[in-house]
Amino acid sequence: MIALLKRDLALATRAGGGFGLAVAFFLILCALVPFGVGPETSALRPIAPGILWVGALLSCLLSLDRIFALDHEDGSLDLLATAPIPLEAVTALKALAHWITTGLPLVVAAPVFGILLHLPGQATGWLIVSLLIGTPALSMLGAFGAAITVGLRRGGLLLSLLVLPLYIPTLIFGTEIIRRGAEGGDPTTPILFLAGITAGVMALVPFAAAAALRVNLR
Amino acid sequence: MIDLGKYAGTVLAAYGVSLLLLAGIVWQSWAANARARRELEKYEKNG
Amino acid sequence: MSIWEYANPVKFMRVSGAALPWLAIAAAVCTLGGIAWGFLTPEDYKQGSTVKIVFLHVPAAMMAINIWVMMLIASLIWLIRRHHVSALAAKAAAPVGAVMTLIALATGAIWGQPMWGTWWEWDPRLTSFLILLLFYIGYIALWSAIEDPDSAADLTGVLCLVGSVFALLSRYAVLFWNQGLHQGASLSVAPGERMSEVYRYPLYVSMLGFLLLFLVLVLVRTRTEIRRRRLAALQAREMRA
Amino acid sequence: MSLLAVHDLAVARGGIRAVEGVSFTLDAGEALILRGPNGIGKTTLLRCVAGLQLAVDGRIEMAEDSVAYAAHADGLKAALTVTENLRFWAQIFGGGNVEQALTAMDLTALADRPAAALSAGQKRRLGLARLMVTGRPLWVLDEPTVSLDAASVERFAALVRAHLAGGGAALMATHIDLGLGEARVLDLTPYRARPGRPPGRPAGFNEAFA
Repeated sequence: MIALLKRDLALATRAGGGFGLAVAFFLILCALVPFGVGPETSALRPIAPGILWVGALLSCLLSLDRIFALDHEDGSLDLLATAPIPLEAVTALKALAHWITTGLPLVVAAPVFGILLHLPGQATGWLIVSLLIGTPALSMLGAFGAAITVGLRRGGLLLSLLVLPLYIPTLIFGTEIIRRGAEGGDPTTPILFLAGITAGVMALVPFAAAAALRVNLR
Repeated sequence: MIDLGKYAGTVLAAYGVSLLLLAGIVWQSWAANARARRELEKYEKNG
Repeated sequence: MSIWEYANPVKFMRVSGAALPWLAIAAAVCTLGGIAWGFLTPEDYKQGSTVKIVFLHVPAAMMAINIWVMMLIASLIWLIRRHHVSALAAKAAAPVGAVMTLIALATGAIWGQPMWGTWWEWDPRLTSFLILLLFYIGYIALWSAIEDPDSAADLTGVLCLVGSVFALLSRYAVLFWNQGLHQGASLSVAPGERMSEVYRYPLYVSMLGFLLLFLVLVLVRTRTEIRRRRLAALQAREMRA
Repeated sequence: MSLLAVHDLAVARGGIRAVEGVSFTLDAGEALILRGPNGIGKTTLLRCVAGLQLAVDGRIEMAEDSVAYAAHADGLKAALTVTENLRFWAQIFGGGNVEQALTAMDLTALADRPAAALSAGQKRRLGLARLMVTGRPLWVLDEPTVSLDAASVERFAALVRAHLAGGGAALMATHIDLGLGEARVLDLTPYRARPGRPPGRPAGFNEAFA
């Protein structure tokens, strides 16, 4: 199983793997927002948590279709399905690889981009915490969407349409953590909710994703 | 005609939009069904 | 004979064909009657004539949720018992549900304009319906994107299952996010908040009408789907032979 | 003890039964070649045996995790080298000697080359080398000799023979002669599914509504 994770990481970081594109997209998004709303701190500060989360969400979306599409094209998915590893574990591992190559860089980059958006200093810690807890769920739900659309020729747009509504609860609790943190409030409740959602997604969605993959393989 | 008071526009707009949408889905369902029946009958007749 | 016999396409076509004219008449009478009766009700002392919108808004909102539940049940029947008509019924119901959601949203927005002073308010209930609309759109889009009917039925079934969980989750997340202006459920049974009888009876008729209308539409659309599938199946068989 | 026993199998393609009533057994050391016109359902039958698809009817008996499947796509990653590709599949399937497989398919000289820089025939050979590193006894091969030249086909036949001699078995679908004289041949043409709606559970939408 480690071999699968290692291979996916190697493929993502080698030439043509698209590693770092998500962070670059995230940067552009955060750089564009002030042009839209104006450079004043009073305009940027209240929307910074939301922009950072929505930006992370959209950046995550960019690379979702690669989770299974490439393996489907070259026949690896057929072979993985006949391997001794259960398909549920394959989907979970691929989501994990996606998180390490996309989600984790976003978590690291977000505090820097927070400065661009005048995010208050005391909220930075909560930004990292909320992204760290929330982004794994984004990758796993994305893997589910990718599993459903893997056989389709123009699945990319449909994938976004299917996955984004599933991101709503994560987005709500994620930004709530930062907002409460920035106001000096107690963000324990949204943290617990967000962690609960992520844990539930991790436990249950691999089964749905594996079921969808099996349908698409027949 | 009954008097709708100062909210006449609001009420009429709500009824108008709703009835339009309902009529739209009814018409679409009916038309699609008629078309499917025609095509199937045509195919079964011609073999 | 078990109830599953009705899942046989031939039998379904026969029974639904016989029932449809009567159901259609009942649906037309109840829906138009309920709406017209509602339109003629007196004004509310607080909300003025806008109270008449309730006869569209509430039944549509009720059906928007119930249709999704019906799709969930139909999907489960397909996934567990593999009745093809059940999968097609779920597919047939989705556009009707989307239109109901749209009516609930549109009437809500139009009603909100004079009451809250804005067309759109990010009220938890309105927001939940917007999210529900997104799920309907995704479900319909997935059905139309997959060519192979067997895969399409399975994948949309799985999506409906996962979507149901997340629609419910979003509902509670939205409550947490914003407390909102929306009044409580209109048919609340708590004493003191009960709706006056002048409004209650037309509302019941209208709700029954919307339910019957949905039944008629879903039967017609399922028949359409069965005919389309039959045509495709005959063509596939001819191509193979 | 046979490695694979198929009883009265029916498989569906595009929601319609393609072949039905297929029965055969495959013992250790045996090879079976499926033949039949295009579209009869050879690929579907192989995918059923590999467990990628469900059979409509009948039984497939074999030990768990005994199948190595290879089809038109080789499951190779262009960005990884030949050795990396092989080592990955060896690890996934639990063991298998990478060096030995490289030697058998004459890929040792190309071991450090990225798979992107291989010719179609070389890729195919690498795909077949993957079969060896799975360490599984039953090879299920769909058109294994596509894009192989005559010399490579011979090498492939030798590879299969060595596998059979080592107690393995092979189930193949192919159009051309592989030079495997000892292999049994099963023509699927007589098993073509009868038209019309069969009794019992329909295979898919196209059968349920026909």
